[in-house]
Amino acid sequence: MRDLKYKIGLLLILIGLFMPISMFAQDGGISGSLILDSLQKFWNNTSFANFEYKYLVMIFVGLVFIYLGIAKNWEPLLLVPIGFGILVGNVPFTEGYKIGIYEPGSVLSILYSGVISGWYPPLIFLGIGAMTDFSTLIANPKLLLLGAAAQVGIFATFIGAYAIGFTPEQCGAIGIIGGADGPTAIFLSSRLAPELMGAIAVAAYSYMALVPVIQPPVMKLLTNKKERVIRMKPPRQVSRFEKIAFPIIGLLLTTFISPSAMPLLGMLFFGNLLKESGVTERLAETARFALINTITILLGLTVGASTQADRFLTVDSLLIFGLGAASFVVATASGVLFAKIMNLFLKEGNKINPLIGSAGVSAVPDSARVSQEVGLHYDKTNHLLMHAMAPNVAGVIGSAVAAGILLSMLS
Amino acid sequence: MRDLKYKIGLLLILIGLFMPISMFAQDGGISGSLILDSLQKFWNNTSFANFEYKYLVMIFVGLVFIYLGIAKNWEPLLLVPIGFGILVGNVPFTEGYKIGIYEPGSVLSILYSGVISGWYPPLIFLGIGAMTDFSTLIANPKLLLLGAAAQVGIFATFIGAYAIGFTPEQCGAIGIIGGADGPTAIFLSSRLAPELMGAIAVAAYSYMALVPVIQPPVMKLLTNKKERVIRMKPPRQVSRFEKIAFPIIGLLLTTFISPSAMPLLGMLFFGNLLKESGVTERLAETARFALINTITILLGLTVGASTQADRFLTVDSLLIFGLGAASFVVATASGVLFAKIMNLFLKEGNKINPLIGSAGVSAVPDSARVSQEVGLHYDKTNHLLMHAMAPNVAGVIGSAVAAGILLSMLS
Amino acid sequence: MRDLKYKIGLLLILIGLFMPISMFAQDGGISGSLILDSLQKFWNNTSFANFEYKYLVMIFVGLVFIYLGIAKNWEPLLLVPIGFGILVGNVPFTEGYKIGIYEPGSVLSILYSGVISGWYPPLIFLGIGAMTDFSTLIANPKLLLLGAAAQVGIFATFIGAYAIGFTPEQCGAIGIIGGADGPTAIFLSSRLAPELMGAIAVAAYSYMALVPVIQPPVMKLLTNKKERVIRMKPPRQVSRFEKIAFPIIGLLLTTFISPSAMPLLGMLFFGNLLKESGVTERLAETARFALINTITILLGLTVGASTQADRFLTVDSLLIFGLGAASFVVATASGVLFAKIMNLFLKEGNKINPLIGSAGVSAVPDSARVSQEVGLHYDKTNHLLMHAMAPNVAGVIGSAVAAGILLSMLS
Amino acid sequence: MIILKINSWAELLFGAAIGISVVFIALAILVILFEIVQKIMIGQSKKKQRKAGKKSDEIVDTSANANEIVAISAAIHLFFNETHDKESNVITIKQIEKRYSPWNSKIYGLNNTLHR
Amino acid sequence: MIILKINSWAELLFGAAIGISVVFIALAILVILFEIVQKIMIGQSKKKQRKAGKKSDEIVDTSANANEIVAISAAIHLFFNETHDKESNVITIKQIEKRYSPWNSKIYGLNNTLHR
Amino acid sequence: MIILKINSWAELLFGAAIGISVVFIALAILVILFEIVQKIMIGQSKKKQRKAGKKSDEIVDTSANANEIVAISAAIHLFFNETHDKESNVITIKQIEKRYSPWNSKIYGLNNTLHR
Ligand code: NA
Ligand code: NA
Ligand code: NA
Repeated sequence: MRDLKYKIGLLLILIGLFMPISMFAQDGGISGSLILDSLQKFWNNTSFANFEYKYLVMIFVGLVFIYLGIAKNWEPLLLVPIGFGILVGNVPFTEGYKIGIYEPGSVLSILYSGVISGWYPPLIFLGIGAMTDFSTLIANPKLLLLGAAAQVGIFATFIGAYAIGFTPEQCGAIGIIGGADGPTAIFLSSRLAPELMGAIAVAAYSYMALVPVIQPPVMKLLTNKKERVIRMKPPRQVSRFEKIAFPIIGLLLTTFISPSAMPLLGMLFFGNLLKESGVTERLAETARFALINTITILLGLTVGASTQADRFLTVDSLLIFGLGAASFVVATASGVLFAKIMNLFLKEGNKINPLIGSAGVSAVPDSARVSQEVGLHYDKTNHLLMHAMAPNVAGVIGSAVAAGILLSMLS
Repeated sequence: MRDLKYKIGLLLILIGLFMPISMFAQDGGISGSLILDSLQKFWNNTSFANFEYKYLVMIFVGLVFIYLGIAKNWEPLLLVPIGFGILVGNVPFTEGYKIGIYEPGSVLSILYSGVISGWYPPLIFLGIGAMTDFSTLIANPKLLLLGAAAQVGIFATFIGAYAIGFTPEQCGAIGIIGGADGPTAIFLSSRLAPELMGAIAVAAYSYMALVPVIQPPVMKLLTNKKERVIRMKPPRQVSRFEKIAFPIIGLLLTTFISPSAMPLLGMLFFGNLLKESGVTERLAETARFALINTITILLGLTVGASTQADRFLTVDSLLIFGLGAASFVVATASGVLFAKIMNLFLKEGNKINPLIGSAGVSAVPDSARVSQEVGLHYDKTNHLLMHAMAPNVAGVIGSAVAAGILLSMLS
Repeated sequence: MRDLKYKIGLLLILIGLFMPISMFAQDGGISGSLILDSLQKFWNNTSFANFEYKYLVMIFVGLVFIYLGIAKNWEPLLLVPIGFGILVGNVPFTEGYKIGIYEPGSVLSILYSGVISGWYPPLIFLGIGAMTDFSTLIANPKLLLLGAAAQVGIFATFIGAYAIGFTPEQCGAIGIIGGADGPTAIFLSSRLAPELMGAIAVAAYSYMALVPVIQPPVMKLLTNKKERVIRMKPPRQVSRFEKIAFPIIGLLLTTFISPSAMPLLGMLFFGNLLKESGVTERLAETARFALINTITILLGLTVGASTQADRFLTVDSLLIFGLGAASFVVATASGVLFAKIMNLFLKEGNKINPLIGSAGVSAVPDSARVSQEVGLHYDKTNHLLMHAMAPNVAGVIGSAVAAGILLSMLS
Repeated sequence: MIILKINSWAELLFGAAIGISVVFIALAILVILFEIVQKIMIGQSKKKQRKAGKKSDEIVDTSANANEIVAISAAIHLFFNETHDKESNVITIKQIEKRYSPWNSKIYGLNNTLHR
Repeated sequence: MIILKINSWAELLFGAAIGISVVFIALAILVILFEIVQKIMIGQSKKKQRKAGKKSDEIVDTSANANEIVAISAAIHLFFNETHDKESNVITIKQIEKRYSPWNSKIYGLNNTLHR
Repeated sequence: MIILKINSWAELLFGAAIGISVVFIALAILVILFEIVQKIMIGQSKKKQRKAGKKSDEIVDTSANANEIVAISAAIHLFFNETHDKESNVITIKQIEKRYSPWNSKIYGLNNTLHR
């Protein structure tokens, strides 16, 4: 076969290359054993020599992330970079050549420094602010409380992690997984427990991708037929003044109460003002495209690469994954139940469909989409999407406030 | 009312949350006083506890900036980011949590480092170069001298500041306000007087926004009816060769005379070459959009945030504001008067309308627009805009050269 | 003449400015000699005083680069920034004012740090990956070997440099010029021989621009008429699965063998996955536009500026230029000859036109274009372009692998 | 400064209680503020409309008028078909077209078109 | 770690030989892998086509079908005229139009169009 | 190095005088250089036009021809109405469409369109 032919040809050439040199080498006084020694040393430097099965496990995890992102279209802008980053971080190597993300001076460690020193997440919040429309929230402010309720997941996990034996700082970082907000989780863990950041980030993003799987059972369990078909009034149209006032008032109020949340909330509301002012669209456009994309690429790749098997495959990581799953369930339940509690005080016609309570976990916009889909399942004409967007974006604010409080309590 | 109802509901829930925990707390040995102590400490950490009226003053200033940017459309790409930055920088906080812009390791201080080490302004100049069309200047080179004349404002303020008692270095940084060029002012003050940068930047940008208010009276005072209606010949069409040669010759000439101006002028002319070469449009496009927007966002926000009330509200800041106003007046007057002097040597038909002299202060393109408007006021058909663009862009070069000289005299 | 008039006017004004001040100066106790002293000192600070002819040589080189880029359209996105950078770096200055690229704290040195610490080149590879279509390579994998063959140029130059007397580390950095890949050359020399980076980068980019001049004679010399008109089958259509699998398998395989190549190959394949996944186009778009353009601007300018005459105009630089030319010739010859060797093992109808072997040097896409043009010269209907793209992109992978090996052998 | 030096279960639970409470309080104040803003806005628009001679019954309807409902249905339709290409297309083009910077404003775009 | 402490010509040459060999080996393994992938892909598509009742002769032709040849000629035409403006135009607009982020997805674009 | 150690009013004023003078000198030399360039350019174009058989009177007019005046008026019109959307639109689209890099040039864009 022709294939075979040129493969043999290749081999002949390789041998042809080695022949004269190795002869010359012997003439020049290099003994045969030196050649073998050197080849051995080269081999030692490859990933094959440094290989251990735990790297294979992580490479498999990376491939699963990439598969889910591409084939299932689950949060592809997160899972594809993180998945590829896991591959990059788990190619085994010999230390000392500035390759690994934990080796000072390596390219990966330089790009990772934006994660470690915490300035990537605020820039992502800037872009999110420049993309987010808070209209439905402004039209129906009381839905903000659903965004607060879902943060119970954070503090429940905080308590749970302490029960398992983590330090208070680590508990805070693990708790924030329940906030269902990637940048917030990375920001807080970089400040409170950098040693757990990889596991926390991967857990947070995994469960955010799994929101369509985790939430529906909880939502169905906690609501009855009658509640699931509650119809809500369409939100009123919001004036330009309100849209401009929202980021300004939002900034002053939330950061006065929780100043440590400034990096996240300052940027979120700044981006939103750039979007809503109507006179800085040029800046908003860059914030929501070139800037957020650049940071997403660097953040995803390096967070993925930080899961180097020898640091990542620990019991702690497993525990964090367990706690993370629990926190998503608690957060979803809190949102739904709080909507039911609010209904006790609301008169007929203004009642809230508790299916939108689950959207308070943030995980924008997947959890809002879940509310819509579960709602449609029980009433084919009841579109909850617009209403669910309100607790959904409120959840972003809520978990940033919670992060600020945890920071000032624990740092 | 329904509103009242759910607010009461909210309160009940909050109480419900505290009840069991505080009971448990007492069981667990936490005395009631400890609870009060802790609440007290939490309170101490909020902005309310750290609040002083000077912060309110600065927040008001920030709101005014945002208002002027949005409602009056005065330089919104500057005033909105700086205004919001002033809000961000004046939310009071307890030191030690990496919140403030002057605390090492905080996100704001990391983003501010590009201002402190002086590389943001040159990148803005790169974008400006990639946007600027020097055609009208190339067509009528003698108008460059108007851009030189307006720099008298810089050196007059330099002298004035010394009279008031500033150190020579501070005088240089304050003087540059008269250059009416934000990035140049920030660049120079980061090198000569970092402690005054906030005040200098805010003064420079304020007066740049106020150009339509400050300049017309001065222009009218110094010109007579006959001068104001001088008509100028339309500029000739400029060849591609001249447009490409301009940034190259401009760079070599100005930086040979004033090498310290290299960071600003090198980038300005580099951007312009990328634009005019015709073969690097892709790079020019990024320089004038994604790159300059990103830096504008970061520069505006952090310069705004650097006006933290406890450092900003000083007598020096007030003096700087006064000197800045004077320097704009002097710069405007110098430009107008120099045009009149040039007219003494120009023959009929080639005379310069002195109303375009004021555009030499730079403040691109507002001061050129002012020339146009004042000109139209006296002759409804005499459009000075194209002519005023020449001294306007010359003013940018002129103040960068001046900054270079001040740097090499004082650093 | 009117021109003369206002020039005289100008002089009068300048004198008018000096008069009163110098009088006052004498009153204030400054002797005439102090004035002269000060003027002397100012003069000493200008580029005229620091001028030496070697700067003029470099400025001329910079102008030639700009000319070739604009007038000849040779790699303008490289030659224009580098050429302008050479001008910027060769304006003479007095040390101590944070002007020069080698002075710590200067703007140029800050922007240059991305070159020194080696993270600019990987980001350029990210963008290249997001632009590159590996389809023709996937359709005909055996052409990858041509990309390997051309790397003989690297190792031949490595040996040649040692013969001339460079240290082994320097030999590695000089050898990589034969890789015909700018970012790889800069990355490797920043790690192995930072002191030679300017010369290596300028040599690499010069010869990359000269590819249409260097390659054709070599290609014609080593092929006969019959070989030059070999027709190749059009490549088959490649499935989406293969395109997605290529960057993943490519990453794992090449970096397992050569882990030190991770920064380059990791980013190259990451960018390509972002492009091919079909679900991250938003990220790919930023990687291939805003991000790569920004880095190209900064890299080109600072690499150009690093050629400061006093460090650049050395015998070493000349030797490096000589070695670089040789390495391009050897690389081209190896590619062509290896195609001929492969043909010995391929059956009729599957034979490779050896003119595409030269494209294995990379220098994407110029060397592929050369293959096409030389091919057309002998058969007006034989389009080799599509086929030449395969070894061309393979050459990028090949030289990155080679760089990784040199790094692990020498660092 | 550590607010609560957490040494015991009690302290931890107390911290968690403060945490969730503050989140609620922060967002609740935002709710109250924006309900007030809302009332003022609606009050003002009612006043305007009354001046224009409309009946107050009609006014209430405006917040959920026909256009709005159409828009929402359209949005939901788009969402489930994910074919909102044309709209965002237009928006993007409009946004990009403003080549306008603080230091170098509208006039430059104008200049650029002149000499080309 | 220095693999080969290069002190002599012999060591240098030996290093160069290892270097070029490894480059060849790395790319050769890639070749082999993708030849295998290729065979599997072609095998699968043959299977599919056989199920669809086609003759195997036709199958071979698909890898170089008429459309492909037209496309290549078009590409070469474009390359030499460098007037492929319209196409890339369309592509760029399509790419830009997706204003969609991980944290804030399709739905937002939708929201944006609603309230404007 | 401090050029002028400023200790007295006199030194300060002297520094200011040097400063403004240098600004003037730098820009004045630029003026002179570009006046020379201008003369050469106009000289060359006159020569060309003479060869083409035109009268020199006409030549002077070209620098302020009808098209130019129309363009300027149009520009001013646009400036005051701020409705120059269409033009910059076209420019932007043109600029973006060039997806072309140093390391990976026109041909890639071409490749991209082929296999999609
Ligand atoms: Na949340
Ligand atoms: Na100026
Ligand atoms: Na290569």
